[in-house]
Amino acid sequence: MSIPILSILVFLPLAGCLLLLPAWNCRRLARPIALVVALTELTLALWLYASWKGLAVNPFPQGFLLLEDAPWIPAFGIRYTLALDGISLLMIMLTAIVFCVGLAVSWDSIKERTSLFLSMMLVMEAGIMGVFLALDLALFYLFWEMMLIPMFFLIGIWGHGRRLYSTLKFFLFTMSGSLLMLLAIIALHLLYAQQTGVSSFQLQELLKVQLPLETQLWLYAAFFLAFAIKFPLFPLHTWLPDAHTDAPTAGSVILAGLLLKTGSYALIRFGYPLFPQAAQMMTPLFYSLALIGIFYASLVAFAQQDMKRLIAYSSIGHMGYVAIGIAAWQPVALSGAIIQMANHGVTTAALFCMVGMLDERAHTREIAAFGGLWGKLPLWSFFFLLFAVTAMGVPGLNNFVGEFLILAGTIKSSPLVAVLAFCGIVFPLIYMVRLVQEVVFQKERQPLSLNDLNPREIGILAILALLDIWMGIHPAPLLEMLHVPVQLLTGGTP
Amino acid sequence: MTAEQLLAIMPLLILAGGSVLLLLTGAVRPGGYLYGIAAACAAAALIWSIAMPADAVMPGLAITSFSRFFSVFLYGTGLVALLLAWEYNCRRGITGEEFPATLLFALTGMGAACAANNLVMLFIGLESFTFAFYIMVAIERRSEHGGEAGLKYLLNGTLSAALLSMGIALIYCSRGTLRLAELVAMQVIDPLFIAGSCLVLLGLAFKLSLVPAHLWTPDVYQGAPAPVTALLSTASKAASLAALLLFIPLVESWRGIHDIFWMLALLSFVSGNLAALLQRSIKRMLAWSSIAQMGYVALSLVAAPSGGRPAAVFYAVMYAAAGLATFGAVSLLSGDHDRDELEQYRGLGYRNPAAGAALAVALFSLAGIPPTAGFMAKFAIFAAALRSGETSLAIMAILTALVAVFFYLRVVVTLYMKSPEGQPDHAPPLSVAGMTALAIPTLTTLFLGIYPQPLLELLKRILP
Amino acid sequence: MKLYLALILLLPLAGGLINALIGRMLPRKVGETIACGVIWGAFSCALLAYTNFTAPVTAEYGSWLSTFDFKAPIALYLDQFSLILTLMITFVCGLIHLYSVGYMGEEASHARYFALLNLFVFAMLVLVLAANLPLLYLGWEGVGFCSYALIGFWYTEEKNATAGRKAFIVTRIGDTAFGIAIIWMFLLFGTQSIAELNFLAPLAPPGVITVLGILLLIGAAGKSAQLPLSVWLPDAMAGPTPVSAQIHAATMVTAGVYLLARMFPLIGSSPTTLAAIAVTGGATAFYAATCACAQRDLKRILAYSTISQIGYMILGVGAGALTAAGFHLLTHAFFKALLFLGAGCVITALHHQQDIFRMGGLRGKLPAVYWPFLAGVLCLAGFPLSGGFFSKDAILGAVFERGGSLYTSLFLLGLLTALLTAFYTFRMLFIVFHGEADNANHQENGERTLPLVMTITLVPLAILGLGGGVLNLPAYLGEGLLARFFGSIPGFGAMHSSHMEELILQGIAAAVSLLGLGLAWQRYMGVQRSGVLAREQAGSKLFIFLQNGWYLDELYRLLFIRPFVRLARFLWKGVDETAIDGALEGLARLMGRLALLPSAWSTGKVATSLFGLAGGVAAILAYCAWALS
Amino acid sequence: MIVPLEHILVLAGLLFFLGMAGLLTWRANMIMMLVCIEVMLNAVMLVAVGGSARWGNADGQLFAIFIMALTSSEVSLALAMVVYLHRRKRTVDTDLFSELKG
Repeated sequence: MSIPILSILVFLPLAGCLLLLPAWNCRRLARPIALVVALTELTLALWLYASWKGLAVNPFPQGFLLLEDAPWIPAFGIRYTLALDGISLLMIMLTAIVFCVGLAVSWDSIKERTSLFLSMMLVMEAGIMGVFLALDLALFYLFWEMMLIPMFFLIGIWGHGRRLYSTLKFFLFTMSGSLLMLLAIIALHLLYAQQTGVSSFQLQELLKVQLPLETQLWLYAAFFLAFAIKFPLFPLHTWLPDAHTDAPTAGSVILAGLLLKTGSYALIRFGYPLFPQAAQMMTPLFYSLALIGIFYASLVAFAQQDMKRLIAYSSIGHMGYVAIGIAAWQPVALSGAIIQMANHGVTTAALFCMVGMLDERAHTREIAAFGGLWGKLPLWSFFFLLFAVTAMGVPGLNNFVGEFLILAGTIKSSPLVAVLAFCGIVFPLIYMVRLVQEVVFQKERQPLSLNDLNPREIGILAILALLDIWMGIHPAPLLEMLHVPVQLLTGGTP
Repeated sequence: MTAEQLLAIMPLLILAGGSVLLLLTGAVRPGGYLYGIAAACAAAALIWSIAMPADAVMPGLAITSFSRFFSVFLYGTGLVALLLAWEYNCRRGITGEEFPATLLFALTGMGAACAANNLVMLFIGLESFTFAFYIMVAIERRSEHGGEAGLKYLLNGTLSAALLSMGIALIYCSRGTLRLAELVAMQVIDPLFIAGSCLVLLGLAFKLSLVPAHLWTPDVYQGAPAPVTALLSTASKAASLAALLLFIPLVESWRGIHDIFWMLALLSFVSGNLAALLQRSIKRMLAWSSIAQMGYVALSLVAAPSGGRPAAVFYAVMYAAAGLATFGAVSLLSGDHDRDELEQYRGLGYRNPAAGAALAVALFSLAGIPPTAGFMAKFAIFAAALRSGETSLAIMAILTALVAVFFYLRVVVTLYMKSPEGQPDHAPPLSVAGMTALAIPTLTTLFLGIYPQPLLELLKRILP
Repeated sequence: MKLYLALILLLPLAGGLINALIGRMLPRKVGETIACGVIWGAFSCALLAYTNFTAPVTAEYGSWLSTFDFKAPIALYLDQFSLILTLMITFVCGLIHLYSVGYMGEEASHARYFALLNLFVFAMLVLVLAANLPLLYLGWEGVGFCSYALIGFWYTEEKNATAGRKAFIVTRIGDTAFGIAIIWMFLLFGTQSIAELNFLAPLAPPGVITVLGILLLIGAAGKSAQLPLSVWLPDAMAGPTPVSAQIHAATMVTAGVYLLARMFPLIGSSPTTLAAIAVTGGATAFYAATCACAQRDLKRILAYSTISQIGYMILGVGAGALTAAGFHLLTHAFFKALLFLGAGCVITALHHQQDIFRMGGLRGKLPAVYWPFLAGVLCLAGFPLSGGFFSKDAILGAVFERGGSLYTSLFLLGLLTALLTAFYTFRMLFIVFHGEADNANHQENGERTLPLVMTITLVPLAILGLGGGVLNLPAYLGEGLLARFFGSIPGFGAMHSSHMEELILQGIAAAVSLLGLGLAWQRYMGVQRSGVLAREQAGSKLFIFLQNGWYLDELYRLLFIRPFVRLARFLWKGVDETAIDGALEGLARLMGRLALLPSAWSTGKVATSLFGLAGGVAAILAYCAWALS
Repeated sequence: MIVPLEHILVLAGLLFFLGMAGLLTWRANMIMMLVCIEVMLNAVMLVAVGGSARWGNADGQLFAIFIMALTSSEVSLALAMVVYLHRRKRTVDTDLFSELKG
């Protein structure tokens, strides 16, 4: 294909930022521009989805559907390599959708410095797209760090509560992991250069490097730390509740929907393939952290008073299942983990949207302030119940698909973990049911005069709800899309 | 002197001549236009250096691609500093001819230092621009702290000059020559030579403000006028780095040099980053951070044998761009008094978007976050450090870099995330000169962050 | 057949979706018509399926979860057992839907109500018809959700919402065990299809089968409210009465029995599992019967009786008498739905009064309710020749047949339970319908007239309940229809016992039932009636103990809920905020302290910096001396 | 060569460190500090001239002359600074100029 569609995906949002400049002080013009850019991205992503089977006929090496490669900084051996396979395609679609949702949900709520906000969103979209597409480790790292800056501003400028504390905490946490990863990336590059005399950061090249186990362990530890913080795994998770709680709605949506996924994605794409033995050795640690996370986060979520915080903690628990699915490194579990990344992205994004909408109306997120919303906000409550039920993992909705596949796969490599993790499935139900009961049901606790959802909000939620249901009932096309990459990753032939 | 030699040293002549010319015209008719002349001189020297790539060797000076690169770099820095100072000084009534003349003189010294081919010329070049800085630091007579800063810089500077000259004298005693080329050829280790070299290194460490010769830095940076600080923290350091790069080959075969740089680097980035953590004065914070940044430069010099030199210079270029932008923003945002307290920057990113953005980009660059030059520079030095097996030093460097992220971001937080309540707004609007002076380093920072390849290639070519 | 099966499922689903999405905008009548119509449509399809039924069929409609070796398509499996259950579910639910039109006549959120009711039927049918376990699990969880939402239908009362929550959570605990069993079976057999699993079962080691069986039992216990997960069902009565009838009596709560029966070829090979199942069933039957004797809330009596009757069914499964269990499941569905609907009539008539001590003497006032209710009571009490009599007796007979000390004692326990059942059933009947009316209550409000649709639905149920026995008459009266029909399903083999033995057993059962009737008559119809009632209202210790369900709730609150809440709080405040964040803050403070070290050197005096340089000279020269020596 | 190089070096070293010691201790008077620096630079010149004598070339002497030039200019500047500082604080005690710290 002659059109560099992957580069367009990455750079279109940046171009969108430039488009915003003329309309910088005109909010009415800036918002549609940004939305159009995001929608174009979505169209591109959907177009890729529609045509992936055609592309799969003549795949690039390693089963990639598309590959764009050009020298970038030969002095360092860094190339500009973007590639697309089923996994990244799923993530790209998720990114495009979540950004559209993020822009739409903050359509009215961001009243100050709108253009700055929009440009930050677009820059972040570019960064996240880049993370999901980059195949050169240095390029990947560049995008990995680049997406932090807009999020930093997003929380810091448009956040609530202790936003400065939260945004700094978020930034420092993620930086601390990724800086060590940078060293590990460079070290890997140098080892490869030593062995082959060629200087490269490309994944396909680096995969050929022969590493002694001890080196592998050290390097993998550095990668793992970076990804574990993003995941986030217990006990590296404390940035997340703060960041989520204090971020603006769009920030939380993107944080939960996408940023957490970059960690798991990178672990699948880079961590495990690069350091297979080390990853194997660290699996018990990974399992135990994930399991602790599941139980711990669910318990803590139960104790929360703030709706957003509750959902934030629930994210940690749900991501624990993704972690288990990756740790199992088994085709079914891995497919489940990947699909669960998308599922969780959609569901949690929806929940954060909903809390944001409520917050805009009531100016509080305290659970204790609400009650009996079913009577006052029937539509809101309907959607909230739907998404809550999804988060509980009720079959027929998407979270179940991911979690069930993860557990069904995991039991093949580690029955005990699978059984324990399955026990953890009770907990999301407990805290979600509590949340739903105290907010949606019961009697009104404070007299609040609230308006129900407007058409824009209904549209957002309806799309997310349809996605939830579609991915819950008919995940087969997505699973089919993941089949080849997962098989390649887990050591099979396509 | 042949025509070619004349062509080669023309930039130096332009600068020196410009300096004299300014002194003369200034005596007749002082005024802001003098800055224009100075800027024109600097620009002429800069353009000449780029456009007339003539190599020449003459007694004391050797114009090579190395020196031309540094000249371009230093003159560019000087030009930006002049543009910054233009507005700043005029606002404060420093309209005399002495400032632009001294600045041009300093540039002459720097140009000489990086083109030196013997130690005397190196010494003269270094001392002449340091001398110029003694004047510029204390040039604002109304300033509260200018005098104190001048005093500190002067005393430390003369002591370091004494150390440097003693070192050179000892080397001479031991080798019998001051020509760099001859010295490089003689790789015999004897105590006198080593002692001399160490003193030279320490003298240069003062100029680069590496620990333990760093304690003047925060005081002088804080007390000096912001544009002077901008130049002092960038050009002065870059020229000293050039001198260091010229000097290092002399002692490279001695293993001890590695250990010395190792210690200098470690102490510098640890203490610099830690001390910057709690500073309330932005200039002071930047001063401590510059100590740390120079520590990173030293880190890449530790790895000099395995390709650390290009990394060091790249880092210096990045730091120069960032330093010019940060101190430049500080000077442009300062009214009658220097805007020095961090709290005075609350919400300034919105009231003065250009300066705020420049400051933020520069801070991100200093923190090493992509897509800025700082990231590429860190990438380069860590790659160099790991290649030469300095893993533990690299890990410590990266951990302190994490600490640094905090205090750089604190400024960004103040700029964009705190409301400017109760802050009287004295932020002056930016002039064209100011805008240009901010735009050049900022664009450089971004360009080098996205496409550093040309510069890296150039550096690989000119540095052995 | 494929079409019928699809329609059976799709009709209720469509009805539910229509009511959920646009129900608010539709006129009430339309919504009600759609809701009832789809269920009766499903029933018609089920009838068509029945008439066309020749042999078990599997119908696959598409892929659901399938990746690599994990395959769980959207596939339905229809055999005799699921066919009969489908018929029963669509029929009973159809009646209850009709009844609801009357019962919920004044309810504003009718759309939500009917949507959930329809969705429930859909989920229940998925559960029954699923060809593989994940799909079954979908139905399983789906009914759980609908039950949750319907129990808390009147959500403004905290009590109702809490009851729904409790039901959801407790059943989810059981579901988890079921889920673990599912993935474990995937590990063992590599398939999810129920038929294949049952076929492959002999390949697995017996120990594993036992564990799988126990896991399935826990799952079943959760859904079917067996000990120790029985606590949710009495509270579930907070929902509207038709909901109680449909979900918490006739259909959903029997899902556990269905599951165990379905998987019987797999689990039946382990005697330990069977014993565990039987003990659970027997113990629950007895436990719930004792509790039912002391309840004063009409619906709670029925709830405990449901638990108890399902205990019988589970006991039957444990005894290997699947046909008997299925038979009891059917008759129970009819007469328990009947009882609940009758109770609903009473409650409606008395303006949502549920306390039986505030009732009395309703026989004259509500004759249209009394007679069907009486039919239900006879069935529940196992009155000779009623449907309940035959089905319950089939189970007890099977248990007796098994022999051995365990099963014999379970048989005796079952008889004792039967006695209690008869007693509390007639106690309920006598207190509610006989005796004197509670004048204060009645005069205040007067009775509401009942819509015809409510009372009319009782009639078919009463007929089916009373005559249910003919579905599977004991062998001495001819071969049972069900036994013949189910005969070919694996695991449903007929029990063989001599006619004489069977007759004796039925005689004993009849006697027990009559004895219970007598006791109740003596206590509540005789002269002591008013005294007994007063004493019961005051409540003795034993009475209170039984009334509170042996304080099982309190026990769980003490053992699980309170530690859970405390632990959650501790983990949040103690670990998350204090330990982890505290450690980080400590690190930050440490950094702050360390930051003072280098800046302490910057004293402001120029001499210090000169000292620094001089110190540097000393150090570097010392190093040189050391390095060169 | 009449005097051995070692002797010159020892003398110069003594002078140098004396100067440095004086610089560090005499901080109450800035003028004396400047004098001490002069002493140090004189030691440097001594070494340079000594080296010149050892190797028989003029480079060292040239260097010494440059240092002289540098010294004189530095002293002139320093004295101007002394005057300026004295005018501000009426003292030449360097320890009193310690407002910038931390």
